[in-house]
Amino acid sequence: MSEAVNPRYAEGVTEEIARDHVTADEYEIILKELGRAPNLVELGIFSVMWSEHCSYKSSRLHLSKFPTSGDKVIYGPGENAGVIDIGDGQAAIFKMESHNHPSYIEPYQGAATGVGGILRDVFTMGARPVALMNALRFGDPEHPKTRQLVAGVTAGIGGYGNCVGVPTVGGETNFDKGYNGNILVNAMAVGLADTDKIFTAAAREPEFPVLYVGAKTGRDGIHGATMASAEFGEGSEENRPTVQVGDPFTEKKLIEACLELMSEDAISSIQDMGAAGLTSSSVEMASSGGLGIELDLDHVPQREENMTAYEMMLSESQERMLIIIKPGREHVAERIFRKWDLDVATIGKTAPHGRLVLRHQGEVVCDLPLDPIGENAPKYDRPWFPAEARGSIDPRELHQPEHLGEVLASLMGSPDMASKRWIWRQYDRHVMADTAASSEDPSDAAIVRVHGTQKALAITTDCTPRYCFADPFEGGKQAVAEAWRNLTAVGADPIAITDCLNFGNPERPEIMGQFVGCVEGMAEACKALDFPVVSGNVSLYNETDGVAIPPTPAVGAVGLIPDINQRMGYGGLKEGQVLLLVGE
Amino acid sequence: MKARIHVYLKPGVLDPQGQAVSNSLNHLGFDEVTGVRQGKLIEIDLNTADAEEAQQRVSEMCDKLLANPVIENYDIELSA
Amino acid sequence: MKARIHVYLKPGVLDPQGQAVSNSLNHLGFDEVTGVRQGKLIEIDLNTADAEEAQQRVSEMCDKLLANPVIENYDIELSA
Amino acid sequence: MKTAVIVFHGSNCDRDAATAIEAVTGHAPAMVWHEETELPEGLDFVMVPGGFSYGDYLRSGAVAARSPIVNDLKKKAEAGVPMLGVCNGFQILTEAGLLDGTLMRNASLHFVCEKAPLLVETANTRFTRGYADRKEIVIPVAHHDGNYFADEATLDRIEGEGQVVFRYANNPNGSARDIAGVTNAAGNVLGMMPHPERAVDADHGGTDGLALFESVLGKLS
Ligand SMILES: Nc1ncnc2c1ncn2[C@@H]1O[C@H](COP(=O)(O)OP(=O)(O)O)[C@@H](O)[C@H]1O
Repeated sequence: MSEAVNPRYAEGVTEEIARDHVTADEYEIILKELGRAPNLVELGIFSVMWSEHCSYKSSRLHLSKFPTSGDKVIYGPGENAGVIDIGDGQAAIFKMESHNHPSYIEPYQGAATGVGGILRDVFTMGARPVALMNALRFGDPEHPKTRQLVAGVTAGIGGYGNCVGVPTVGGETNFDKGYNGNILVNAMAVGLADTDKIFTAAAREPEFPVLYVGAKTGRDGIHGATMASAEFGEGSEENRPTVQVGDPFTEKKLIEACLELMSEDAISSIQDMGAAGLTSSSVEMASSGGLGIELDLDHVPQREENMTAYEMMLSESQERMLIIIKPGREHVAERIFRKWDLDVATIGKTAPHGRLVLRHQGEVVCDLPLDPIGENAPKYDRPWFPAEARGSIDPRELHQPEHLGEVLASLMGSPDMASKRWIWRQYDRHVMADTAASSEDPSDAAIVRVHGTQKALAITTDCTPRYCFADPFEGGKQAVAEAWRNLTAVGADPIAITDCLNFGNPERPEIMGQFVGCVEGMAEACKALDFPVVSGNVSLYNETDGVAIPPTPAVGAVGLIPDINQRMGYGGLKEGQVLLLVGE
Repeated sequence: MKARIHVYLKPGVLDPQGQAVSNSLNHLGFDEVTGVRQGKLIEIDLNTADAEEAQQRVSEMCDKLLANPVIENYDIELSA
Repeated sequence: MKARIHVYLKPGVLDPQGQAVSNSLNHLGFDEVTGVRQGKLIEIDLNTADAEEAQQRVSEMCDKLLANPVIENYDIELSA
Repeated sequence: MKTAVIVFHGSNCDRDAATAIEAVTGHAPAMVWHEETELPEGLDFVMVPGGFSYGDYLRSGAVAARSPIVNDLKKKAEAGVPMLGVCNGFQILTEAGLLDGTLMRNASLHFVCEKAPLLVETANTRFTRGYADRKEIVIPVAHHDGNYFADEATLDRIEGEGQVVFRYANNPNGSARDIAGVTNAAGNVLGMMPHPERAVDADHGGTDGLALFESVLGKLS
């Protein structure tokens, strides 16, 4: 205990409020690091930066088992998205991310903002997004909520992707009662950039201006529990935390404006405001560059009146970016963002001091050293035990069904195997005029031509949670191997994968065991196939009333087809052709 | 009876449509417009004579289908 | 001032959304529902003190942008 | 050949339109920003592309139809310049009063993206002379508000005048009389929900849209 720190709680903070933000142990670490009690704004910043979502505190240790480099890898994990070389000075940039919980609460907006977020991760790095994919897991089709969730999620994915004008070219959809209380909505975006025009987030120089661009900041998605605390009690109903609402129209303008600014010599570094918006973007940019950052919150474009520093730092309003601009080039950004009818404001500067300093209405409301927030965030080696091995089944011991035709028909009619046309018909798969194969085509992977060339990207998402549940290690291996096969089956050279690791509560050793098993299996397959992991995302705590989802490490993979005329599919079969079975 | 229902976004929820309409009105020279919120108007014909019953049933319809309680509020007006 | 505008589909214009809502309500057991029409509710904040002027300007907004005369009618309510 | 594509906030088929035009004419069209007040002089063809101008907020195409450039577009339409509005472009042209009717929410209430079989109702237009009458072609559709509506009298009139150019073989959206594309009375303005610019390339959506561009761009062999 840091008995030395007195008082233990800053003004306006109580033990209960502190506990709403961080665990008791984490609070002790904060006291020790600061030598004083954090105020509410600072506590809010710790809570989001040390959340599972931002800090990967339960998973980081194991994620380091993935192979992440290779000849074709330009940027691996650690950036907003993975970047691979596809020859001719071009790069493919891609990532997959979950938006599970928000999609369960508000399926349309949850799924839509998931798509918006993953697109920003990709265009932040200088890529024009060219394809979207989605991996969906819903509960039992007979469960009373399932229908409405499928409808809302599908409409939300389409509503966002169709409007921004990026084709949604494929995906996967499973139904299992294990997802009744926790659906999974994983979205993947793929973009293209020139290798000499790739942008990263790390701040490079002190005293460079920091620009805020995009939509205004509102009180969207601010953590519910903390809102109940005294400071936010007044105004009750009016100030209630709200679900983030996506605005694909603003995102479309933001894409065009950012790409236009990127073609000028103006940006030093750039980062989207994802979960924990202004906090995570400013902290990550400064700390990965080994610098500090100072912001004046009075200049943040605000959608609502009387927003507090706490609210601005924790808001999850969508369609916003932070840019560190080369000094003297602010006017270029202003011209471009005004042309696209977007907000642009200089809200601060980088600094040499390694601290996050925030001013609001003339007062310093936060002054924190960055290392403990970012680099030195807690990292847990959570206890785990391997999942109980389920013996393999000997097919000869199974009862042989009498009517194989009926079995085939019932398999084909099962929700997982049945046509997903109802879903993908709602996605614009053809916009950008480069889709050579999508959900509707007899092809194991989607195929998207590299605009203006004969090259094409092959893209697939795969995971069979049933296998992962039976044997996490083998299931993890299988997910990677299936993605590899789907790419090779269309004539592509597989290059790299992204992933979205969806699991239950990591504080339970058996769940942690599933996680470790799947990660190790995936890592083994990736090593064997020289198929590095270049980006990814972890979603834990997918459980309700102590029941966890089946372990679901979704894999998104990208390969290159050197000549689009060489692509393969399984359609166009003719009578009399010979079928060959290859492999074991 | 007839019920007229207004469904509006809760305060604080982003209204991109309202925002776009507001900008467009300003561009068209309606400078006096300082904000726009867009909601839904739903008119229902009911085969009910009892106002009290109608009020209660229409509230139920709103809760079950017509409004999304996560982001929307509603009000109901009945007329004969 | 504030203006509240109701935009409705003209009689005779097909309303697929209203139709779908009506069917869903029937499916949910609201058998008393015999018809649904869906329209828009637009609320505008105006930086004007004069009600007469506001009324005239808001009508203009409706004619120029807010309603499509091919399919829609509108009405306006002003409040302080 | 002088051509132009208009770009609004939220247009997203502008690049596809330009690529298709360039593939047929060998020249890139001028990309004209919605805030301009005049289109280039001496245009042979203008395309109003698809997308979600202004997010489709209020009504699809409503806000874009009030943009500065649309005043000049109306003048050029009157002067007989050929113009094509596709999808959101069609919605914008109806909102601007250049074409009859309006596009309402799909009857299914869902966005629909599919390769739609169409009938070329008449080859007697400057846009379709490269097709045979009643030819069936396949052109992708992708829209949420493609349900064509006009009152009966208007429908009778445009049918009578030969202004209905394309009809769905398999109505995907509830359009009145299966109408997929219409012209103005003078025949120089065509609006259609299906995307011919997505059907000019064998590696993408097929080539059934080529003849439309070749017809209007005077490139028939
Ligand atoms: N959520 C989805 N979004 C887009 N396409 C989907 C989705 N779910 C399934 N699909 C598409 O439906 C087709 C069939 O899916 P699936 O049964 O998983 O086939 P496969 O096992 O061959 O990948 C695939 O082309 C896939 O891309």
